[in-house]
Amino acid sequence: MMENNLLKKLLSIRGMGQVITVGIGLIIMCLVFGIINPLFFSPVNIANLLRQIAPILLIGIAQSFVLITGNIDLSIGSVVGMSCMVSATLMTRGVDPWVAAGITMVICLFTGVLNGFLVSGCKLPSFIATLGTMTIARGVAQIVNNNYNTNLIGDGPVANAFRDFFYYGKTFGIFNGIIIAVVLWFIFNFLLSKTRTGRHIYATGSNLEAARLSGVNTLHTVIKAYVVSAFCSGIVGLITCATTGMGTMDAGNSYELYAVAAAVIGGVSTLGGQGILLGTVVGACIWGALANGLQFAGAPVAIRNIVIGIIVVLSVFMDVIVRTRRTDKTKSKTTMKPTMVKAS
Amino acid sequence: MMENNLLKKLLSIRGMGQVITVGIGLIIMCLVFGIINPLFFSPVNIANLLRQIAPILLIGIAQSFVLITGNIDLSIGSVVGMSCMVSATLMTRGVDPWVAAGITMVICLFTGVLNGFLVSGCKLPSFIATLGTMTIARGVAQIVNNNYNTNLIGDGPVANAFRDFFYYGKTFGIFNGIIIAVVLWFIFNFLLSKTRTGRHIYATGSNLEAARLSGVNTLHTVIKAYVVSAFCSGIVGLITCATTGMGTMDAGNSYELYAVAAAVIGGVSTLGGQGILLGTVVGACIWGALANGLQFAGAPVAIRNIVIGIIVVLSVFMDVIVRTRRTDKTKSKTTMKPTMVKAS
Amino acid sequence: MADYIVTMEHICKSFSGVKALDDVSFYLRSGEVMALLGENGAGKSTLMKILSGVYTRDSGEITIFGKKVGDMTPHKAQALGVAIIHQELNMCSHLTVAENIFLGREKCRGGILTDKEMNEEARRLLNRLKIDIDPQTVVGDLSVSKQQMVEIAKALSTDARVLIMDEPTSALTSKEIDELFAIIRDLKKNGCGIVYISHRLEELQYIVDRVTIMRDGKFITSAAFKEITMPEIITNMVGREIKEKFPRVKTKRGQKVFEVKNINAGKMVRDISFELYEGEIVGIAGLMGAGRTETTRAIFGVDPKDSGEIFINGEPVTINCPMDAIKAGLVLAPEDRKKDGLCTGLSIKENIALPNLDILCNGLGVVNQKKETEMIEKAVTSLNIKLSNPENDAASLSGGNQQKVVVAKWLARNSKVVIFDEPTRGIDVAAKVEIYNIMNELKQEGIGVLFVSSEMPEIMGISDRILVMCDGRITGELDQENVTQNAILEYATRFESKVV
Amino acid sequence: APQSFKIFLITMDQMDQYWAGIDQGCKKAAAELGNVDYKWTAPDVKDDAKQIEMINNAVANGANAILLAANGPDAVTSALKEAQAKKVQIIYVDSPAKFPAVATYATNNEGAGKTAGNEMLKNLAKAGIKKGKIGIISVNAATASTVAREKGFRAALRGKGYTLLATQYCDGDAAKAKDIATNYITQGCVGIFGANEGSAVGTGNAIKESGQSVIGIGFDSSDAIKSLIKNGFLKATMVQNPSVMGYEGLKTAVSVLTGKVKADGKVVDTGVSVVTK
Ligand SMILES: Nc1ncnc2c1ncn2[C@@H]1O[C@H](COP(=O)(O)OP(=O)(O)OP(=O)(O)O)[C@@H](O)[C@H]1O
Ligand SMILES: Nc1ncnc2c1ncn2[C@@H]1O[C@H](COP(=O)(O)OP(=O)(O)OP(=O)(O)O)[C@@H](O)[C@H]1O
Ligand SMILES: [Mg+2]
Ligand SMILES: [Mg+2]
Repeated sequence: MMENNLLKKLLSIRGMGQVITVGIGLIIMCLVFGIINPLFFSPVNIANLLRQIAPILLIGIAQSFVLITGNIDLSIGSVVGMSCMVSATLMTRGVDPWVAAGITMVICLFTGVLNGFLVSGCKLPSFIATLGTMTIARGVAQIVNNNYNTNLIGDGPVANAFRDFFYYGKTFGIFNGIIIAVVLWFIFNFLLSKTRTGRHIYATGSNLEAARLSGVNTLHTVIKAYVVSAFCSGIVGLITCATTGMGTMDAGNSYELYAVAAAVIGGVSTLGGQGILLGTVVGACIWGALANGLQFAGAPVAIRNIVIGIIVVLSVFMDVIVRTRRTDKTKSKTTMKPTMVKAS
Repeated sequence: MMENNLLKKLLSIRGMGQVITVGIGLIIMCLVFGIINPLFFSPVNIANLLRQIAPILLIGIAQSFVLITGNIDLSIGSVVGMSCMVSATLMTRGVDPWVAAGITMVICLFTGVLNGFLVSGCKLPSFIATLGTMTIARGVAQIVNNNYNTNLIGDGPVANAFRDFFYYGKTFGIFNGIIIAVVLWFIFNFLLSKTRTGRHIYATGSNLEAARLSGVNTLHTVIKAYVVSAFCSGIVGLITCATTGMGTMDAGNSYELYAVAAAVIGGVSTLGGQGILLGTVVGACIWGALANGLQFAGAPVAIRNIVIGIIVVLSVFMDVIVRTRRTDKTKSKTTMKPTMVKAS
Repeated sequence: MADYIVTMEHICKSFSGVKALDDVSFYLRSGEVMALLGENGAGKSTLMKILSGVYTRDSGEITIFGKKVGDMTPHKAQALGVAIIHQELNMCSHLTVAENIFLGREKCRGGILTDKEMNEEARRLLNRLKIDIDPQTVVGDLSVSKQQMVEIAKALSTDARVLIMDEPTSALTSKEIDELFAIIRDLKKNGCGIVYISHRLEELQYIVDRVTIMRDGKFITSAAFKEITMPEIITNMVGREIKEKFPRVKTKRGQKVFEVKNINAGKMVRDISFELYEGEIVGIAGLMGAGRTETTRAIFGVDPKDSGEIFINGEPVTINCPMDAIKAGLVLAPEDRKKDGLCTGLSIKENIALPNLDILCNGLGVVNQKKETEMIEKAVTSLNIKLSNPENDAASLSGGNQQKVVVAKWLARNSKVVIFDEPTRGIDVAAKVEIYNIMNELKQEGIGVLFVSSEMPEIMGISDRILVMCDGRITGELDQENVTQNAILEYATRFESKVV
Repeated sequence: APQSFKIFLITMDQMDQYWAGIDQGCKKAAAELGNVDYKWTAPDVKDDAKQIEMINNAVANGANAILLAANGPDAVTSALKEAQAKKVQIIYVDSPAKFPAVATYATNNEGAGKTAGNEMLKNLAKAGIKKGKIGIISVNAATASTVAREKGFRAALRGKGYTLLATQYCDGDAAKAKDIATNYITQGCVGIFGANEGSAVGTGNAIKESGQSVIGIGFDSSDAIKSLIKNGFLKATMVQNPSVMGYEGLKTAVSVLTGKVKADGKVVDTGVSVVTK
């Protein structure tokens, strides 16, 4: 009785349908990998797989926030790279890792504010604005240590504490990377689904003008979304730095596209206003499990690209079909020309 | 008198304003490079620079066609890579270069049709649909020669004829690569500005519904634009193959973004319906001259990224300002005249 | 029978299960103007969109010039000589006038567009129609009424023998309307059959030969215009009697709650000053384009103001964005619910809650779900919104109920002043009365109501006081007792200088 | 019955024929030994974080030993520490990391770079060129092996009267390398060093086309490079011995696993051979 109600309530959440469909796909996929190579389900690999999913989940969250406002963030990958390089450079120059991480995050957040301002304040198309910041942030990543990867960030206890905190350490037997991603997911899921800011993000993506007329400060809302995006990307940069123990200039390459894929597979619409972060979890899991599982299955890299491409197209295709069906019924989002005055 | 008229006529072409502004920027940039290193203006470098611009111009044309229909083509870079690998693989397996080129182009054109169909027929957002084909085409590029770059396409007269035709040869003292790009530019510029198809491409990007209701087959129009895009990308792939004399799997990496940049800098709007191919020429020249000129100036690569990012953002910013100003003007112009209030 | 150029028989059309057309038949002769009449949503546009190939019918038969046609497409319709002027503007705003006119049937020689020729032909066409527009202007730069004229010219350029006009005059000036009527008479003489859809019944007498009336997707009657009276037409259209079309309640006028002084914003809002008292409904009347919507937007802080002051309860307030206005107790239900009113894709609940999140959230910005549910339940019952589940997409509601949601958004909070901009646009008669009742309730609660409308009967029926606007200025004020249509019209046409 | 071992080869990516050479060596050894379950994997692009994932996955997949071509010497060390904790034997092939391993079979890249530099000097002297600009094309500044080659090359040419220009990066893209090399030639370079396969191909093609007597020195070998050497457009190329790395690496791994040999961390320079016409 109780469970039944809960189930009903779960199903009534919008976007849950796509999440469940894709979730079933994920389970089937994992089973297939498990059959091909039973080690796929070994505890070591599960822990490992989850740790590999963590950064994808984080950039997925980043992209989801921006996509829901009806925009896109192409700078995610470069911000990851910038965060990795800036923090590592500071550390190799003797700055305390925690201070370095703090400075790095401030720079990343600034990039987020800049993105939001260019898109919402200056009204640049988000694709172009963030294409610009993407190039610039990558440039910063390259120039900060004079166009070289950094040396090791150090082997001292503080550096090791930093590396353990973001990647190598465990808490309650779980890798810290996973814990960080899960905690941030809960925070941002709460922000998106339960708070005023979250509502504003959906409203802005659904109908910017209507949101504005309802008293929503759409400029601030879009900036907030980009700041969340930059925050998550910055954290992934720190995780990458902790993982490799150094700054690499091409860290995070193409992450913005993985992020779009994870979000979209999970049901976040690129047209704005739609999607839930639970979907992003499933999308990130599919992405991570594919990479890991195909390696376990011994498939060459090329096959992986083809499989991933097909999965992306198919999952959006499904989404569009579902949405079209609903749109027909409700006549929403038709591209009516505005306001011809009609006497009645 | 005559020239005055011509000038007036030129200025009256829509989009010419942005082209001229950016063109002046280009000239200034070149002058600066020339002052830093006079060799920049040496005849050898001019010829060379033009040849380096040729592929950028071609992918710029590719992206411009798609952008004008109001969509985007992220698969450009991967199609370049696929074209390069497929043609080279065929040649190393003994297929005549010209036949191989033909087969390759057919495959590329098919990708274009698929893109157009996914976007216009299945109504997938173009960003996602072409993100999918991008991944798939890269996968094909990798798998076609079993995940290896190919051997040399041969040293025989036929292979050399192929390489000369697309890159190394000269006609009337001009590199063939340049001639190919210029000829294709004239053809596609003609197609876009003087033919029915071109008109339909603008109309579809400007207002899809209005175009459809006027009897424009928007599905075919969008497919045609994507086919043009795939054609140009395919040719660039062949040029790359001719340049290196072999197939490299990561040929064309990130070209789709360079293409967006070239088109947008030249005034093509990412919102559709706007832009001329002359602008794309200027955009491609800026892009190419930057890469060449900064090497001559001895600047580090990282600076280039930052400079390019800023140029992209600035040029779109200018475009947006100009467009907003015109809208404002329009608004005040539409002082509506009175009508009878309906008194029923 | 034989001289019908169009016959449509037993046409049915559903949109996802909702029947928009139910066994409708329609006949058109050559050389006649057929008025197609009916309430909003009666199915007029849908029927004509089927004839012009925009929609495909579910069943039924279409015969054009004696030939049965199967599924129509816009292209096929054009080839058959059927042209349509759509109710909504449908122009490619980046293209020029001539390019738009010839869109879809460009003239080519050897595959090359003959732009010069097309420009010339467009110029000749526009001259013939006495439309003063350069064919090489970009359409996006034209005013709405000019765009509408271009649309008409476009339809005429096809040499159509069947011409469908779906509310062509709704955006035209009276001079342009006269020109249009002259054109229609001309076409009639040349044997063209014309379908004319309009809600301006007074226009019919100048051009119409026959009328066909529809209601709720069904064919009701068809008759020669001379043989049917206007009251008969209206009864057939509405199909029911509305007892009290404009319910009015009496309240005592209270304190001054709202005052606007010398507001200027752009060209359409010039030196606007007025005041509003508790428990009063003030109507704002005016011709289309008088600047009423712009005025409300400027007051509400949507568009920037150049100058002016606003007082609420005698206190000056600064309003630079809608949030300022909402905080000060001033709300606006905007004119265009699709564009400005609703977030489609979000639930009904979320739409209603959106402007009230400041009330519904705790200090940390977390939405109180319980309070939210209560608020929505209250709004739904008090406005009698018909819905199955407040979690459903707002777009799943019918137009009238969507409009109620737009209104409901603003009633959940204790505002002092409520502005309604064309709240009854596009909704049926019964729903209209419900909206009037809501306004009356607000009035009784002592809230100041500002009511913008283009419909004279309703503005005269509901308002206690009427302000009339012309050309961005307030040109007159009328009390409920001494208001007449002529008085309103007189003020509404007080232009400063003669507008060309 | 003899024990069976699971051994993985993890390279930087799967793009170059060079990696296939290592793979072939491994396969040969595996076939000779017969009790080895051998697999080759790699990230889709050169990326430290991704290579770390590959290592973790291989450990989870039950690896007894990993032959690793480290993308960066520092980045993977912690992952290797984790692997060692799970009793996985590490052997470096091609590029070592800064973590003690069973053995290293690699090219001394800095030394190879020096050899390349000396080849350059030799050829310049032969051509009677005493001064002038020399350009260097490399993959990117992030790949340790090519950075080391560059370092060695520069060391060899230091103080010899030539001007070394700023290194340009082509991301391994032979077409981009061709553009860069052409620009160098226009600037009047007398010699160009292409520090990997793609760079070398681009350099050779540019020289071939220019028709000038620019000295081109390459690194690695492929079909295209062989042809360029044969026709004199590249004077020399440094050829590594990937197959030896793979063969010796895998054999050592099995010897250590079976306890026949003790891990001593020996570093074997598999050497480069200078290939000329
Ligand atoms: N594309 C569509 N999808 C779903 N329903 C539609 C669509 N177009 C029209 N309808 C529905 O069909 C019915 C008839 O609409 P139609 O536009 O034909 O009315 P109309 O008589 O032209 O009204 P108006 O006077 O307001 O123009 C309405 O209930 C409308 O909601
Ligand atoms: N369909 C439309 N598309 C674009 N702009 C429009 C449209 N309708 C009106 N406008 C703009 O609105 C301006 C004035 O109209 P406004 O809506 O303020 O007048 P109004 O008095 O409120 O009349 P109504 O509300 O009846 O249209 C016009 O100058 C015009 O620019
Ligand atoms: Mg209608
Ligand atoms: Mg209005």
